[in-house]
Amino acid sequence: MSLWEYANPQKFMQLSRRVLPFVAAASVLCLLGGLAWGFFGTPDDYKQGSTVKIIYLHVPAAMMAINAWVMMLAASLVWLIRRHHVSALAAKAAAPVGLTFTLIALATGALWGQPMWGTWWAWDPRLTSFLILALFYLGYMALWQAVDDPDTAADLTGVLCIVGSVFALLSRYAVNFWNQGLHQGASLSLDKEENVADVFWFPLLVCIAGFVLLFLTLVLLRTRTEIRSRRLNALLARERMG
Amino acid sequence: MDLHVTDLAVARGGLTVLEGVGFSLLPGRALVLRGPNGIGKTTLLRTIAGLQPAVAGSISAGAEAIAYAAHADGLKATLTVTENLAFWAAIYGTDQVGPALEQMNLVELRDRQAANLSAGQKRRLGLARLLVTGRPVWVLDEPTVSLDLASVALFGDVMRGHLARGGSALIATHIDLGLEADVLELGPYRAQIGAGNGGAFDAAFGEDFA
Amino acid sequence: MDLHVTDLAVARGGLTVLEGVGFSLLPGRALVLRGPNGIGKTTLLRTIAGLQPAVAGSISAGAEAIAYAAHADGLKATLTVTENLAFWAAIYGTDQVGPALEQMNLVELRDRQAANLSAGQKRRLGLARLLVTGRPVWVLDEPTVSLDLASVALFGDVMRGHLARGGSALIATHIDLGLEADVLELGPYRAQIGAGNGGAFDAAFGEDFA
Amino acid sequence: MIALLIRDMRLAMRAGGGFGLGLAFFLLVAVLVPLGVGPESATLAKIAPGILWVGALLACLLSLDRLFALDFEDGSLDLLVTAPIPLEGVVAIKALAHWAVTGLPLTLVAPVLGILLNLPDAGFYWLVVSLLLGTPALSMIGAFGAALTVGLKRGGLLLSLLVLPLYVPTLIFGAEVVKRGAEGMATSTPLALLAAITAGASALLPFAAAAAIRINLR
Amino acid sequence: MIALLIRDMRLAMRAGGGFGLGLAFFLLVAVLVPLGVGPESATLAKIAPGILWVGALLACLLSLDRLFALDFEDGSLDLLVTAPIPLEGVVAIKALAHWAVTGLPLTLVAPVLGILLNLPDAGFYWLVVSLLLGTPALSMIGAFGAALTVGLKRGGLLLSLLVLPLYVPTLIFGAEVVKRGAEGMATSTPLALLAAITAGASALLPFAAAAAIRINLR
Amino acid sequence: MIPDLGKYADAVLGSYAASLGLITALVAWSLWRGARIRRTLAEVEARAAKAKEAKRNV
Ligand code: HEM
Ligand SMILES: Nc1ncnc2c1ncn2[C@@H]1O[C@H](COP(=O)(O)OP(=O)(O)OP(=O)(O)O)[C@@H](O)[C@H]1O
Ligand SMILES: Nc1ncnc2c1ncn2[C@@H]1O[C@H](COP(=O)(O)OP(=O)(O)OP(=O)(O)O)[C@@H](O)[C@H]1O
Ligand SMILES: [Mg+2]
Ligand SMILES: [Mg+2]
Repeated sequence: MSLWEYANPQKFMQLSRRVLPFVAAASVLCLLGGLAWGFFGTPDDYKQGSTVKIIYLHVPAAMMAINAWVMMLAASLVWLIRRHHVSALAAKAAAPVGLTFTLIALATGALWGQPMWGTWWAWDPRLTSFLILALFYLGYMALWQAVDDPDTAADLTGVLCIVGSVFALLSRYAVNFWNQGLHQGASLSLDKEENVADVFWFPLLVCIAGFVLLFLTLVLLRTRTEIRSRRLNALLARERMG
Repeated sequence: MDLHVTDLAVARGGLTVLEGVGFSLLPGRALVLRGPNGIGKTTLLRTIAGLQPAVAGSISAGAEAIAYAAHADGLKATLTVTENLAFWAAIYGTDQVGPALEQMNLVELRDRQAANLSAGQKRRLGLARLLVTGRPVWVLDEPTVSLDLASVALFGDVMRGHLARGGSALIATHIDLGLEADVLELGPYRAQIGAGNGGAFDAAFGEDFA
Repeated sequence: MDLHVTDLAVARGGLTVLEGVGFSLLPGRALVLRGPNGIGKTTLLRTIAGLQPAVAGSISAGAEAIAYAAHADGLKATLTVTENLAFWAAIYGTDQVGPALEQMNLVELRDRQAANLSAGQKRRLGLARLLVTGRPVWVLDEPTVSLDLASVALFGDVMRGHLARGGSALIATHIDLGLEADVLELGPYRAQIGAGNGGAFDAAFGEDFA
Repeated sequence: MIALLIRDMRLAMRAGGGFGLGLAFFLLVAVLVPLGVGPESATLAKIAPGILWVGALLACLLSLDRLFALDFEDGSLDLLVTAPIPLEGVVAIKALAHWAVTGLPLTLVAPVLGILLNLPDAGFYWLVVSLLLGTPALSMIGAFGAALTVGLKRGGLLLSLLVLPLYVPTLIFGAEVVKRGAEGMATSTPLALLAAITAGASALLPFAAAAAIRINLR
Repeated sequence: MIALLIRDMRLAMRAGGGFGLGLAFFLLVAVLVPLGVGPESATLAKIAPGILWVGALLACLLSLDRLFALDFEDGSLDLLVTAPIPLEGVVAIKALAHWAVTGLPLTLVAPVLGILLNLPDAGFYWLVVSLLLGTPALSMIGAFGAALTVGLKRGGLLLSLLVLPLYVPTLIFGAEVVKRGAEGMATSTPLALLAAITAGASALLPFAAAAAIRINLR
Repeated sequence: MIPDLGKYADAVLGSYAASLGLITALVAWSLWRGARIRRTLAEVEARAAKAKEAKRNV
């Protein structure tokens, strides 16, 4: 049986119904476990004090914010090439999740920046490119919203996702170039090897796993909703015709 | 240029509206499509003109043989009659603006801006566009809307000339054009609501999975 | 509420299109305006409804007695049928949404968004608006466009009810409504092009002053 | 009248109503300016009041063309004019609804963008106060501009040209309030002038706008 | 194809075509920003490159919604799609026409606005060069956005939301060229990157835009 | 119970509150929308089945 079988909505519904509880339970376990371990069970950093505890939210959220976009890009390509409805709907379902993670990364970063750099916000390349990423998410979601016909919306957002990915990469590069040598020195680039000791590293790993699982849970859940909503709209349209 | 349509199904807004449509249109012939409002005439013509994909079935003539005229005329209000027509002539690489103006009785209006034309005159200009395309298969969606009787007769003459030159025409209309033409009633091809209606969509979303 | 129109002249785009129009409309009566496209029916009705000033002449009824229904229905696509109607009821300070829905056969559609109505259903909703205005003089511009026969009959009933309650109606239409109504042909009132046509404009700029 | 307010706000919230797009545009301007100007926080702090006000003004402006145009296109405007409520009231209510779905949200998110632009701490309070006082004038003046251009095909850009010069006093006093507030100076004079503009615009412009609509409709 | 270019430019020049409105908007932004930011010439000189680029970008953006929407509304777009020229060509030509009536005039008047904003003398040359190289990319990216939103009711503000993030790299490199030029630094790297964006966008985006139009029309 | 966070308590607690708040909101919204769509679909599905039944009986 080919993997593509699961791109059939019915197969997907059956599979996801069985898988969802386990993924959800695992994500709750990892998240609560990892965060509790990090919050209660790790010492303060000698330089950053207790703020180092923010890392357990900040880094996983930042990673997943980017990965969510990558997943949407992959799903869009699958839709545009193989026309599997589930992948289009999964991309749609993932966007708000990605946006939320981006906002978490931004918020925790800002709250961290206040004690560390003495400012909520600085136009550091990394921060700036995250802000731009948030804008891409917003535009993508707005386009889904604005188009009535679901297949048309899937096609258009797919094209936007591909073109947007290219420009997001370009922006990342441009932002790096723009702020080169003008602002923010070493205090910004906290190197993992240098700063993150094992005590911090293990709970962080658990938290990352938790965020990955949370992402999976939410995407599965929301994709199921989107599939139902597609069928609902089709039924309503038929009612109107008949 | 023959146009053969076989077992065609067309969809609008995700729902198949017509299915199993089949006919042949030979040079020198005109075919009139009939059916009540909303049955899918416009959808069918757009599919044949290549503007949207068919759900099923095949269309033999390439889109390059077809000149399509829609409900809207595609006129630019601030351009004059000649400028509007010359633009389309240039796009289609022909050079027949003068004869087209004459045949649709637009010579007197040639330097008038399209904004200052009456609805019927606008329509005449829209139909004159067909003459400058130089294409053999005309696909027309209610071509005589808002034309008065004299203009309908004028259009009939133009159409007969086109057919005599070996062209052909597929026309959706509610009124009698006074042409010798075959008629295709679309009623029998109305798609069944329910099973299989959504094409690929139904194959995926059709069953209960609540 | 009587409506007396005396020696009215109306203009569109700076040109007087109708002049010398006069008629009286008494409670319980309907008056149908007839005339070819472009003679100025819409212009006349808009003037009577108070949307534009008359060039000359007088209109006795105040605009407050008149409920006007134009070519366009003024529906909001994203509001439901009830929401659309309730809005107009609130504006006119009446509270008759329920009866209006029943009379225009819209009860089943009450929670449907206006965007999802067919053209005829939209028109029915537009006409139901008249019922919630509670106003005596209805001024209607082609009210039955895109209605099918059953709906035209329904509208005829509503209209008869309105007249029976002492209302009156002024209707521009090309078709037969099946109402007992007086008819006013507008042909004789077509404005003469030339002297005096422009009203105040001509008085100021009319003479040669080259 | 309240029915009209509710309807307009409901329409803005429904799908395609455009609620939120003004906000998004505001956010975009606040992001683009530093990208163009450069990341130095001292420079940004200096221009933040002005840029935030210009951004709010543009975001307001861009949502204006819907104000009467949609009602004009579907015929509601004709019906509203013949309805038993004064057209001046209709204009004022529609401007109020526009403010409620544009100016008010802009005011509420402005502090977040203030962070982005390094607005000095003292300025945040004054930013919100000045926007709260000034954005109603923006909506009201904009309603006048929209009334002038209703019925024109794609009047959007023309509308901008007509309205932007009218926005100048509001912009100057509004930005001045924030600038002075951020520097700890007295703000009462520009604040009073800002309030005066809003009061004057709300009192007089509905009449001008209603007249413009009547002229455009006939 | 040339016929299409001529038609689009002629339409823009005719009454109501919108030629000049983009320019006027650019001018207004350049005037409003000093009003908001304050008159200190040192500050203005510093932010001039960024503001001018942001202004050009917004002016470009606001004329975009006419690009395909007008043709869509009157049915020409359907006819163009069925005409014997590739849709990719149509898109590219229309973007070129847009540039010719928006980007090019903007480039030409930019030096005047540079004076208003106290742009340092050394910057004028680079301002013109960077706009000349960068505005074609703005038109082309904008055409892509317009293609995505063609047929949507009042897609204007949505169009902004979609297009502005795509403008970020162009804006950064463009403003950077002027900033460096004004300070007498080397400009070749950002200039080369700007040229690369323009070249890349012109080569690839017509295909994406044509695909979007086909999707929207069906 | 809560470890001593020193002078950074605000930042740390704020981060946790903001993040958990955002996540909770997203989860709640997803669940709510899921339940609502599921409910309406069931309703419409039942209605469609009834209509089909009625058609068959005619
Ligand atoms: C709004 C502000 C901020 C944003 C948007 C942001 C964004 C990011 C991003 C995108 C990453 C990379 C995650 C990855 O893929 O590995 C990251 C990692 C990190 N950030 Fe932030 N950040 C912000 C503020 C801060 C602040 C203020 C600090 C601390 C002073 C900080 C410390 C870190 C650390 C330690 C890492 C992990 C480094 C690594 O794994 O490479 N961030 N942040
Ligand atoms: N966006 C849409 N979503 C769902 N259904 C639609 C949509 N647009 C049109 N329809 C429906 O598709 C059907 C076919 O429409 P079409 O325009 O092809 O009809 P037609 O035969 O050309 O009618 P007319 O004689 O009025 O021109 C109609 O019943 C219409 O209600
Ligand atoms: N903006 C304008 N400038 C000049 N003339 C105009 C303008 N708008 C309409 N007209 C002309 O005014 C005349 C009257 O128009 P009106 O809409 O009142 O006609 P009508 O009798 O309602 O026609 P129909 O039966 O088609 O609705 C028409 O001849 C029309 O050509
Ligand atoms: Mg049709
Ligand atoms: Mg009329």
